[in-house]
Amino acid sequence: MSLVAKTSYFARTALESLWRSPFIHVVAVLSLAVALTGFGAARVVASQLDRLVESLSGEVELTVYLKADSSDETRAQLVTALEQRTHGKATIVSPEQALARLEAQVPGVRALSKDNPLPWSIEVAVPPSARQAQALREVARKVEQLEAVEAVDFGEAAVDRLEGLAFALRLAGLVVFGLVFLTVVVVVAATLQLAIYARREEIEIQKLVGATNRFVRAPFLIEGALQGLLGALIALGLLLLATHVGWPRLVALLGVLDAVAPAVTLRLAGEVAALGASLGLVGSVLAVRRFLRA
Amino acid sequence: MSLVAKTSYFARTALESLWRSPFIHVVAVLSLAVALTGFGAARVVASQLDRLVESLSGEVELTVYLKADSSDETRAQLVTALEQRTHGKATIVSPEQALARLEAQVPGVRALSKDNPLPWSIEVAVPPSARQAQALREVARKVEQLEAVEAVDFGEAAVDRLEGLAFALRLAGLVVFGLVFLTVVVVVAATLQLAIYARREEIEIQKLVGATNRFVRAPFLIEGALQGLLGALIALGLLLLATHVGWPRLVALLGVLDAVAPAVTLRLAGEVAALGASLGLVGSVLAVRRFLRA
Amino acid sequence: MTMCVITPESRRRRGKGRWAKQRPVIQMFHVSKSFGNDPPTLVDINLDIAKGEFVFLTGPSGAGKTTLLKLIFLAERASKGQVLVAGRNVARLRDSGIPYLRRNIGVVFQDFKLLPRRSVLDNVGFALHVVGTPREVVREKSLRTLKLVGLANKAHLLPPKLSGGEQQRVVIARALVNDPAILLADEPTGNLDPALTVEIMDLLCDVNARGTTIVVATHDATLIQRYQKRTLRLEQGTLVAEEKGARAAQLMVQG
Amino acid sequence: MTMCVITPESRRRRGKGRWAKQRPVIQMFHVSKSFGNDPPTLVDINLDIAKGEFVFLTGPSGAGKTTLLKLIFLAERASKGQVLVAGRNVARLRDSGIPYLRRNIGVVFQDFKLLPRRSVLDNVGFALHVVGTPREVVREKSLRTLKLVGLANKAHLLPPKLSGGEQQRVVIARALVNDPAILLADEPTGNLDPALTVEIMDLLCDVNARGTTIVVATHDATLIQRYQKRTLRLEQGTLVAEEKGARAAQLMVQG
Ligand SMILES: Nc1ncnc2c1ncn2[C@@H]1O[C@H](COP(=O)(O)OP(=O)(O)OP(=O)(O)O)[C@@H](O)[C@H]1O
Ligand SMILES: Nc1ncnc2c1ncn2[C@@H]1O[C@H](COP(=O)(O)OP(=O)(O)OP(=O)(O)O)[C@@H](O)[C@H]1O
Ligand SMILES: [Mg+2]
Ligand SMILES: [Mg+2]
Repeated sequence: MSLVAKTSYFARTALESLWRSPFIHVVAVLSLAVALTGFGAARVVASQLDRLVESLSGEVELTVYLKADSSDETRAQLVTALEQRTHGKATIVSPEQALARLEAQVPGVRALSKDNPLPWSIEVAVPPSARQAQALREVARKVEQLEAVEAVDFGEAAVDRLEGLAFALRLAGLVVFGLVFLTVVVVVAATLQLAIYARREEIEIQKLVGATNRFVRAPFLIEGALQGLLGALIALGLLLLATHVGWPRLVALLGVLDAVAPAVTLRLAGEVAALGASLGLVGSVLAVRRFLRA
Repeated sequence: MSLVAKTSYFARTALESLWRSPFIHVVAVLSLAVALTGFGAARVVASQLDRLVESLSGEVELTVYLKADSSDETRAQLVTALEQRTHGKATIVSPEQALARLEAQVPGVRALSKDNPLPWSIEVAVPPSARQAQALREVARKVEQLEAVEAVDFGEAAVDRLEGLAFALRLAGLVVFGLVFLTVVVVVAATLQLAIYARREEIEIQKLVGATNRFVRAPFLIEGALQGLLGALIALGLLLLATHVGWPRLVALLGVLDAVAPAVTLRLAGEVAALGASLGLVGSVLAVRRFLRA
Repeated sequence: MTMCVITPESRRRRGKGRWAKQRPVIQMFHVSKSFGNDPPTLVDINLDIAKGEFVFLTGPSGAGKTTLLKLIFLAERASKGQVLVAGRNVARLRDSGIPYLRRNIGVVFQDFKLLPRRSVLDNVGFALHVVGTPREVVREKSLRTLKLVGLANKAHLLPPKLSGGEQQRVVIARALVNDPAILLADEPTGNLDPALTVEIMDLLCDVNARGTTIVVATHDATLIQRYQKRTLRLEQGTLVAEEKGARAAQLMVQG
Repeated sequence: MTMCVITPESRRRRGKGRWAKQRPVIQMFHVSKSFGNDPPTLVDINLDIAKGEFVFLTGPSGAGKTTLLKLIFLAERASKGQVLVAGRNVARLRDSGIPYLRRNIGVVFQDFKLLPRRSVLDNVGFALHVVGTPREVVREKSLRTLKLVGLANKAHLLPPKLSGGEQQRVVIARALVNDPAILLADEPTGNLDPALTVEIMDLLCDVNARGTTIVVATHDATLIQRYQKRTLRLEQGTLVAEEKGARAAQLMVQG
């Protein structure tokens, strides 16, 4: 009975406060919204960066040069083995195909000789997931030792550079994300502190009239959580606007990037909401604590 | 006399307020500092991204294949012309050098023929500044029409892709910068509003005792500017720490990126300070205005 | 005239009434209070207020009346000495116990201390919500108490919109709403006109008659003269005399 | 006894003194004030206060005394009618002109309105800083005024650390510090003991004798009885009578 009365009192008090002094709450909700938008944008941008790196490194491949006497059967076996090992797509290139390519690069090469001196080879398109220089080197070493194989080439320099790029981008992403998160925490803490600071006399009076710390705190917690959820709602709205309206316009306008559109997944929405609620809640607990001591 | 008295009164009031109720000011300075750090970091990261793009595209070059009958003189003239036009470094490659390279790529090629079928060529390393696909295409077309030139090749696809990357990175930078700036403005506005909200009764009383709006506002403006400068100081400290201590450690730890260290230039420091002061000032003006109306 | 104004008849009744020599609810032993390095505000206070008693606390401005009341509901802690409320030594009370002490003490603050953003009704009901009283009961009790102080028609306004005297009566209603065992009233009629003063004092007398111990800090000599009660007089932090009200009031009028 | 308490002799002097029939400084013509949709707080007020006059404003709690004073220094604007201060129609004054009006009016607020984070000295000096008085002059004048109200030793404390009566005297000092042409005092002695009340009232009388027009809103019947001045009585928003103080006070004591 008493518990029900108290709980309903807290909820009502929190809601009343939300619409009675809207100004403070608008500020708090806004800064939470900005913080959460930052968080969400960081997540979306990070996944876009990953995709960018993927698309950039589409050309990484392993070329296996075979000995002149390799049979069709050996080649087929090797294709299967390579595809298994690298999880990529392997293609057999005949000497004739290779020469045609060379002719395209260096006109007149075909005319130099009646014989085709080029060997059979297998080209493996390595999927991004397996595209670590270390792993490729390992595969190359093992394949090189096979009977039918003459030499292996996998554009070590290109892989290295690409790995560097991916790392740099991820690092930049991490730094930006860290900054955004720092901002989130400082902003939210500061805003909630100030919001409660503006109501310190109210807290003081409540305590003088016989309220326990818990009683004073409860409505602030509910308010904090509600503010967090409201902030999350606004943030998600902004993110959806950016990804569904802003991005296609930009792409259309510039006609340059045909990359996959960034998406706000359900999971991200859940994360933003949860982060918002807990930021509001924890921020309020910490902020109100300061004024309960006195 | 009266003006001097007032000015000194404002300055004293602002300073007193800074050390008398430090809490509010710490919050305001902190959020300004976070905002300015974000701004500074965005600037530093942007310039790093530019460098990254530059370093990535080191291999872009224009290859001019010459007719078989070209003389040394023609070649030398062409080198000068090409260097002038592209502002790059042009190198003459003899047929012998070209064959050596081909042999390195395709072993056994040299053995195919006694004659060297490869032509003389000139390779131009295009500096990043001139590396627009459009401009290169133009140069290629013009050079192709010259008497001595057989064909021109400049890796059109690679240049296109690189241009796309650079564009994507700049766009991402712009988006991040926009977000950071939005955060800056919202955070600072919200914090200053709340800080002044917490002192609204003071403002009300001052007005009741006969203070003009200008009189009430002045100390807040000074406070705002001081807070902005303080925030800028902290932000610059953080940025210097990040670039001079954090970055080298990271590079040393990972041993991957040997890129140029990012730098906080004097100009950037000036920008941060100016932005801080004006944010504090303008933010305070706008924030205090709301409470002067009543 | 109310039962509170002393007539020879009522005095006789009282003399043998059940509140005559009760066990004490508020006691102070050698209590001193100083703020920082300032000269002490209260020096070696000893007093003893019985259950159901009605006591005036008087003295010039800055004598320490408010400070003395604050020691009782622990808005301040004594620097020295023992303060006993209902037999418990509150000097030893932990911070977490303070709210429960305060729920038994109604306080009329000299500077009102109303929540400016809650309606008058909510302000009065707050002390009831704190103990988890259901909403309807809170509402009903608060309205009844507001009616007692003549403010039923202002129940839904915010305190800053009330006149000084109206705010003062809201504070009185808040102090009374949960039938406290002890009522501390700090200058409860400073903003009331003489007619209302009498009304409010009579209200306090009724409450007192129902068993509540009451301490009223006041400057108002006519009050002390009219309601002949035990009067404690503070001067520069010391209790100077325990005279009957009439003499104290005379002293005051003469300055 | 001070010059302010009326004796037959002083009354005679006054009768032909230079303030006897001066031009009015505060005039109201058919002034009404209502807040929102509530019944009007003030209804059809007409009054006329001469330069150098000393007037009491009385009436029960909630009658509209504070509201009437607020109309004079434009803390509120009249809903109807004309308010003239020193011959100027303040109803027509633009917002930007309000500060300059207020600098000529000292106000003792019923709820004090002290800046809680500035020292007592700064609070008093504020009205001087506003007009650009040099720092040393401000300091010296503020200290002198604080001495007048007996608070020189509390100059460097923050207001929340003062007792109720001390805070009230700070507000009085602030209202007096820049020698205003008009002084509006809303219940200036509500928190003062009788001795201090006399002291403060005598101080106001001295100020009045030096030419300041003074309006004191008060509930205190003994004040009105002691200082026989013109007394305006408000009841439910209407001015009911202009009797001499003695009768008004008697009315009040009887309720
Ligand atoms: N928190 C504090 N810090 C410093 N001094 C204080 C504090 N509280 C009270 N004092 C001082 O103690 C003295 C007594 O104050 P108190 O409020 O008890 O007086 P009072 O008897 O209630 O006076 P009044 O009748 O004017 O209300 C005052 O001089 C005041 O300045
Ligand atoms: N801002 C406001 N909004 C609504 N009502 C108001 C406002 N200010 C005053 N009132 C109402 O006007 C009436 C008169 O108030 P006022 O403060 O003038 O009374 P007063 O004569 O000064 O009383 P007291 O002696 O108690 O101070 C009150 O009933 C009050 O509720
Ligand atoms: Mg007191
Ligand atoms: Mg009033």
